[in-house]
Amino acid sequence: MKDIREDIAWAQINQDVLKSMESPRKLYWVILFFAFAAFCVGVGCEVYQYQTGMGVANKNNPHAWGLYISTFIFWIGMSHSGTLLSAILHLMHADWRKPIFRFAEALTTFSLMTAGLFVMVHLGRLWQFYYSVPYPDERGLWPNFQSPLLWDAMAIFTYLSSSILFLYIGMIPDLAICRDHLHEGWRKKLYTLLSLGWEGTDRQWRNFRVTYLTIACFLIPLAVSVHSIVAADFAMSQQPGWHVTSFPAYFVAGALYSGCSAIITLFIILRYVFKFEEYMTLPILKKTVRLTFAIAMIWTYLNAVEFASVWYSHDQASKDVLIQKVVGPFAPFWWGMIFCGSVVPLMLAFKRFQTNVPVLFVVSLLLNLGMWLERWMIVAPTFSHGYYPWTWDHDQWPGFVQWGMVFASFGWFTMLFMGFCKVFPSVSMYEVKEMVYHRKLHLKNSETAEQGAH
Amino acid sequence: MIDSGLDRRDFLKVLGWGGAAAALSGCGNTSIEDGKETVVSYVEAADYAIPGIGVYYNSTCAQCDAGCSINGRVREGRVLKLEGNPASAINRGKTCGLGQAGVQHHYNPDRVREPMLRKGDKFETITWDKAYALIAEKLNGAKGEEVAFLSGGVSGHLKVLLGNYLASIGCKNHYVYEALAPAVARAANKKAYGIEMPRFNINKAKVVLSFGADFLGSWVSPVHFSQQYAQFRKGVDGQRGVLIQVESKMTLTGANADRWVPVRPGTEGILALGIINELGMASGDIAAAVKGYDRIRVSKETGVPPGQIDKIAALLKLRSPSLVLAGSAAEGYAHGSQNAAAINLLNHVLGNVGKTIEASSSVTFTQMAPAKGNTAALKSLNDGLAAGKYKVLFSYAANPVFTAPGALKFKDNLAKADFKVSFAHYLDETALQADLVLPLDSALEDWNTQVPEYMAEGAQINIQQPLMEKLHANTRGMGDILLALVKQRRAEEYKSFDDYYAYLRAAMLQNKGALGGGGADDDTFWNDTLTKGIVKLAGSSGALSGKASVVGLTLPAPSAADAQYPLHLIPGVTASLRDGRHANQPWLQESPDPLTTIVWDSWVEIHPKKAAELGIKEGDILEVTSRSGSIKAQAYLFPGIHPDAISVPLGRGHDALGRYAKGYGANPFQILDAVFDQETGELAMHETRVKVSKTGQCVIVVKDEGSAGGKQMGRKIAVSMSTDEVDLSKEV
Amino acid sequence: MSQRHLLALFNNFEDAEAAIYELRAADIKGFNFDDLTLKSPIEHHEVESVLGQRSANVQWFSLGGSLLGGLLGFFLISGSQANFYAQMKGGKPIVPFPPNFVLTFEMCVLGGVFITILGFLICAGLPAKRSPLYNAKVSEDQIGVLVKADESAMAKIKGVFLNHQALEIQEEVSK
Amino acid sequence: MSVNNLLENWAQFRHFHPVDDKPHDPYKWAMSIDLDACTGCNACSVACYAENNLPVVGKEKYQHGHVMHWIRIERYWDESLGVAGGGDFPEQGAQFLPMMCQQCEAAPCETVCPAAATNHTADGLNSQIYNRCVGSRYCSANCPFKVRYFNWYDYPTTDNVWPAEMNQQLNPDVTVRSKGVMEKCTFCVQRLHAAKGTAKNEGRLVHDGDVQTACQQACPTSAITFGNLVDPESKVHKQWQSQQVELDKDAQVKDQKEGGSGLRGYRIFEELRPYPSVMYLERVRESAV
Repeated sequence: MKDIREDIAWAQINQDVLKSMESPRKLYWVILFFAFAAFCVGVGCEVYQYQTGMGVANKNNPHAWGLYISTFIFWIGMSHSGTLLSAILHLMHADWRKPIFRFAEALTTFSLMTAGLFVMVHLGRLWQFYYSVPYPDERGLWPNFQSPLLWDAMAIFTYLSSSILFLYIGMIPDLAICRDHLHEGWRKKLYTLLSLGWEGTDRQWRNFRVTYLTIACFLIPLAVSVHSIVAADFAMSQQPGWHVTSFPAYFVAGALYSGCSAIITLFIILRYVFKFEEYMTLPILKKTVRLTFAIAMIWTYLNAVEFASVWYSHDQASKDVLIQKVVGPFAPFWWGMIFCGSVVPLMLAFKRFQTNVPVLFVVSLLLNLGMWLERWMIVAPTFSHGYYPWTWDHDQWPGFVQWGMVFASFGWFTMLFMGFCKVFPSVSMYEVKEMVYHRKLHLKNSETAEQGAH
Repeated sequence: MIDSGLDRRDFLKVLGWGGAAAALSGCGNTSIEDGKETVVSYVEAADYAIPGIGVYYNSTCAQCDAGCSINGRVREGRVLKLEGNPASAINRGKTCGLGQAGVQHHYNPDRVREPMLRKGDKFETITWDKAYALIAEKLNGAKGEEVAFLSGGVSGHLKVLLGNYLASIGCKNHYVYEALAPAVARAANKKAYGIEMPRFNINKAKVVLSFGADFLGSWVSPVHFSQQYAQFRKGVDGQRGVLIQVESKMTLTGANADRWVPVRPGTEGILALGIINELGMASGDIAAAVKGYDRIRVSKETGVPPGQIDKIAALLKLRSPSLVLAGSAAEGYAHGSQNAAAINLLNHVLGNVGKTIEASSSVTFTQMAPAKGNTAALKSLNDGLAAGKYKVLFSYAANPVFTAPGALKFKDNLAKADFKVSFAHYLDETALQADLVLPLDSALEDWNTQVPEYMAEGAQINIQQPLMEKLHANTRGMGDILLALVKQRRAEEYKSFDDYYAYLRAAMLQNKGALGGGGADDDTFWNDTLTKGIVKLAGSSGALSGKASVVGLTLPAPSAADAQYPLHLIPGVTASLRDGRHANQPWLQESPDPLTTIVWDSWVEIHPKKAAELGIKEGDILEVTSRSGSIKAQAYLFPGIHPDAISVPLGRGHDALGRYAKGYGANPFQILDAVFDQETGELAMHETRVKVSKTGQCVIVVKDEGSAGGKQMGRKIAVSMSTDEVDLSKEV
Repeated sequence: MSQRHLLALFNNFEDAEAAIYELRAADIKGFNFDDLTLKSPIEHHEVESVLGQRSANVQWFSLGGSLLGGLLGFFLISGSQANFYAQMKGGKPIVPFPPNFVLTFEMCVLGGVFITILGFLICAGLPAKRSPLYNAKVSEDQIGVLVKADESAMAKIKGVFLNHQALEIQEEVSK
Repeated sequence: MSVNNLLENWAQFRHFHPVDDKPHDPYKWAMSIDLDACTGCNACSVACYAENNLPVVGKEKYQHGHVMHWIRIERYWDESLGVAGGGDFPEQGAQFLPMMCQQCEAAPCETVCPAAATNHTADGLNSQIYNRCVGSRYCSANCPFKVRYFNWYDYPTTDNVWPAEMNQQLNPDVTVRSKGVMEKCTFCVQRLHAAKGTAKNEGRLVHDGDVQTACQQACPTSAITFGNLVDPESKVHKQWQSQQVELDKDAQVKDQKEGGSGLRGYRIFEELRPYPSVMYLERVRESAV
């Protein structure tokens, strides 16, 4: 099977994609509605928490962070998919990424926005969040640049703004298509504005290519640094179970992993909702699945490395935390993480599952669950079982406000993401055209070569 | 400022007049925000009230009877914090947690604020004049012997005035009741040493062998003993003092012992005699009396291994002087006095009397000497009430409805008195049963003198003075009330005293020569006395007169197992809650019990082995049933308790008192059997037998201890070394 | 002499390429080859072989931007650390290197990306006014060749386009 | 200006503390706690509530771990108790440990605060600036002793925390903290300020004994000693010196001695290099019984 049909007409591509922006299946609205409802739950929780205090989330001393930070890492991790597909695979000339990188980039942008929300939700004094923004206040105070949280803020700001720019720049030719082919109305005005007068001239294309490549080059180390810094939030601290050298690599692998599985999930949803069967083809899904499988195995390996290095370290406190994860009150979740993260992906190794959409949908959801559990299992056990035995606390579990907020974050993300897919082309038209064009050229060349051989 | 033409004086005036204008336009007090705050003009503030600067006043802590002197920090007319007064020989500038919480007694939101008269099931507010008239009326209708006055321990001029008042109404029934007083010890000490409360020099002892005396927690004068204990640990001649604690339930003192010896409940006396026998230092009839107590028998009866008895005896022999203390845990039995006698005998045998046990000074004015509370008084009162002897009952500083053993049915008997007057800080369980409730000033706004029962060095009279203005307009000092009442009968004698302050001042000045103010003029002496907060007296030092004697010393065999109620109930006395009168002070509720770290609730201490046997785990709600009733509380697995015993702390389980006390925990007083010490008639608090059963409910125990329990997981947090590894002489 | 625009649309890139080759070879008077612009729905970098190396200078912006960002980052952070109360934290130096390097790196990337985008806009001449001749087909599936030439050359150029199966030729209305 | 400042004072900005830095001068507040004297009576903790306006959170919030005791008394049993081969009874009693902020010289909490709300002061305290705190709780997460307490609720407005009258007891020298900020033991910094002010007015330094922390003042056994570690006349200095515990070491020389040094002084988690300012003196138990 082919990634994409070479004989697909370019006008057809325009038409199909533009149609997605106007008339998706009904399911789209159902999803949007439920996403909004979930988001409202979170707004309610936040209002309650903001008014009453963080205590309502059932956090305490020592459980100072809980699900907010776990879910924050989860969303940050998910954002790495976009960079992987658009930047890394772009540099590697893997052209099968072309129909799916746009939504992957959107995934990056919106999951970062969701993650950013958790930073805010987490703050005890949200109304003073600007104290950690780097500007000198009226007394000449700056934030503390030594804090990994500040690096986080800086890295996420850089990553978010770069991702948005990357997404936008990559979309300009498509915006021009929208401008040219959509009916009059506010959207046309919007696209006219956003497409910056793009006409596809050779000069524009030439600079576009260089720019796109350069930003891709910036984005790759940036993405790695972002999740390394999130890992540094933990690794730079002194706590048992966190102070682990392999954390940055482990986090980055986990990030790519969760990003890939999220792509599979969204791939399947978008394919159905926007009728993209022609572009988001099963062979592309298969490639994504194989990539996911490979990353899952890397993650499993790094997980094992982390456990082994703790186990052989003579650091009794860290060992205790590990034992606590395996057999303590967190054991069901920890084993759930191992099952979802390391066992379930083994299914992806079987060819017959690699293109089985229902199975993949379920598997990708399980992988995501596993990755969420992974983040929780990084954060919570160290709090419950830290250096100081007197303050060990195995009885404190996240309250409904925390769960509500986690639930709502999925709603918020889905809302933004689905909104984006309706307003902007979620399949890159010009890149699909390029793909089709190059495939055709390639086909022609090989046919010529074959004839020559005869 | 200058531009606007407003100078500083005008500015202050504006502030002052602002308040005044509001007062003129409104009515009564100057108030803003619907009376939430009062504008006080500092322009006319008293000299000492400098905004931002704290002033300190000496007074006396009234949270327990130990008589610690305190030093209150007052700022802007509000008392903020209590510290110890360094000049006092009793506490030398130190305080306990209970004492610290004194301010919460004063500022307590649940204090009674108005005199209240019962109308059916409810109280209604009346005026003081009406209240006094009502008392006079009721007393006119009753003969002297039909009136009873129940009080806690009182001393000083309040006691004098109370005595005079009772005499004026012909009442001879003054019951001085303290639920947790060392009354058996007093009697036993009197017999053994000739003095009820001799001076115990813990700091001079090289070994302290304590039979259930929680002198660091709640026994007699804990702050004083704690300081002695610190010196004792530093050691005499560089030799660190050794503390051995024998008891069935670990107390705070037991937790600090070098060796904590769990003993079968009630066999403390047997162990004491066994040690005397093992020492082999006694002669004559003592030797003969203890002869039968060989180590094997004693070990069998007490459950203490023979080797342990050997070691204790050897140590006592080796290191002298030592000090043996008999505490309430050893005395709370029907044979409590016998136990105490056996234990005190040990001091004689070891030759400690006169060295670590010395005669104490006492105040020569016997009229002011403390009226010592006990539980025998409760029994007499209860009997009288049951017989319907009393028409009028006054109660002050005692809450017998809460603290009387359930078996006495005190609440029912109380109802037989026609007219009950309660002088109360809170609407406690007893006040709720009263017909007339009269609100008292807190100890931080009242005048008094206090004579401590346990004199640390020389004799002293403590001065209690107001640290700030009254918080509530309609509360009265107990002295003022008594003065008003006594004036009803003897107006002529007391007419020159407008209030209790005047009475007190006159009384002190009258005798200033004896109080060390010989040469000074009245005002100087008075101000000096108030400044110091303590009057140190020459006092009289009685001689120790008791002799070692075994006459009448017979110890019963250890009690047989009770099939129906197999466990001993040990009512736990905690340092902060004691008999529960201060349970409405939130700091005390939230201050973890030192041993279990539990807060805000009661618990049942049970040994882990026993718990395993009964299938009990931490947090199970247990029903503890005695012959007299049952209570429910959460289980806490506690290694520091004899497996044959359980312990439930006293002080919680109020169904009145206030928002911080009501509904928290269970009250073990309710299930105590009415068993009394055969000699003194004191309530034998440890004689109650119980059984426990699981109710099936389970809760998370609210405590400070984390999920690791009391384990350090080898992390070297609280480190310990033994005496042979340490060289204390190098220390500063 | 007045110049006019002319836009030819081709069905595929080969036709357009051939037309451009011919235009270059023809050396028509009044037509400068540099005034020829190719408009396409996708990028055809093969076009460079016809149009010649036209410069793309965005990467220099990237270099400058990241250097600027990095330097700004380091000195902003170190300077603020030194000027702010100078209270120690955690026993680490007032100006600690590891955190500052991390932030310098982030600033370096931030500066790089932002200035690259700026460079792109400058180099690509965006945002641009719409050129006088444009056809929506160019963003769909056809290749457009836009030339600017003297009126005199128009006919010749048109001829070349028509030779190469131009689907449509639009001419600027004369002024 | 800032680059100039940076370059001119470069060496000063690159000092590590306390290992290659000069000690605090003229003040370095430190403590020593004698665990052999501590009886676990909790007076210090209640005194701290009284002095520092600590809220009483009530039973329900206590259960959820929201208690605010800046100084807590921990009660440990012997490790052998109740395990196979160990005894059934705590024959050596319990072991009590008062734990409060250790005012680390190289505090792990300080580096991680994003808002710079916690800093090392010139007199050697680990300060917490309530109104700068944004409530990220990273400091608490990174504290090995877990002695930082977060305001999970707005206690001043919570029912029955400081009801009418009770609020009159609040110490005006100490801020009442609102929800969302971190707090912890300050070594009674308000008392230190007052003492320093008085001393300055009199043109001298604070003498030993001029100032006591609330816990120290209450402690019935005087187990807590507090003072200026760089003042050779202070008791705390003498104690640290006689115990051979050095502030800037992560392992004490005396502990390398074979057979033990016979000294009791130690600091908790010294090996994590926070350089705590609180020295504990080991509990002693008699070997003869």
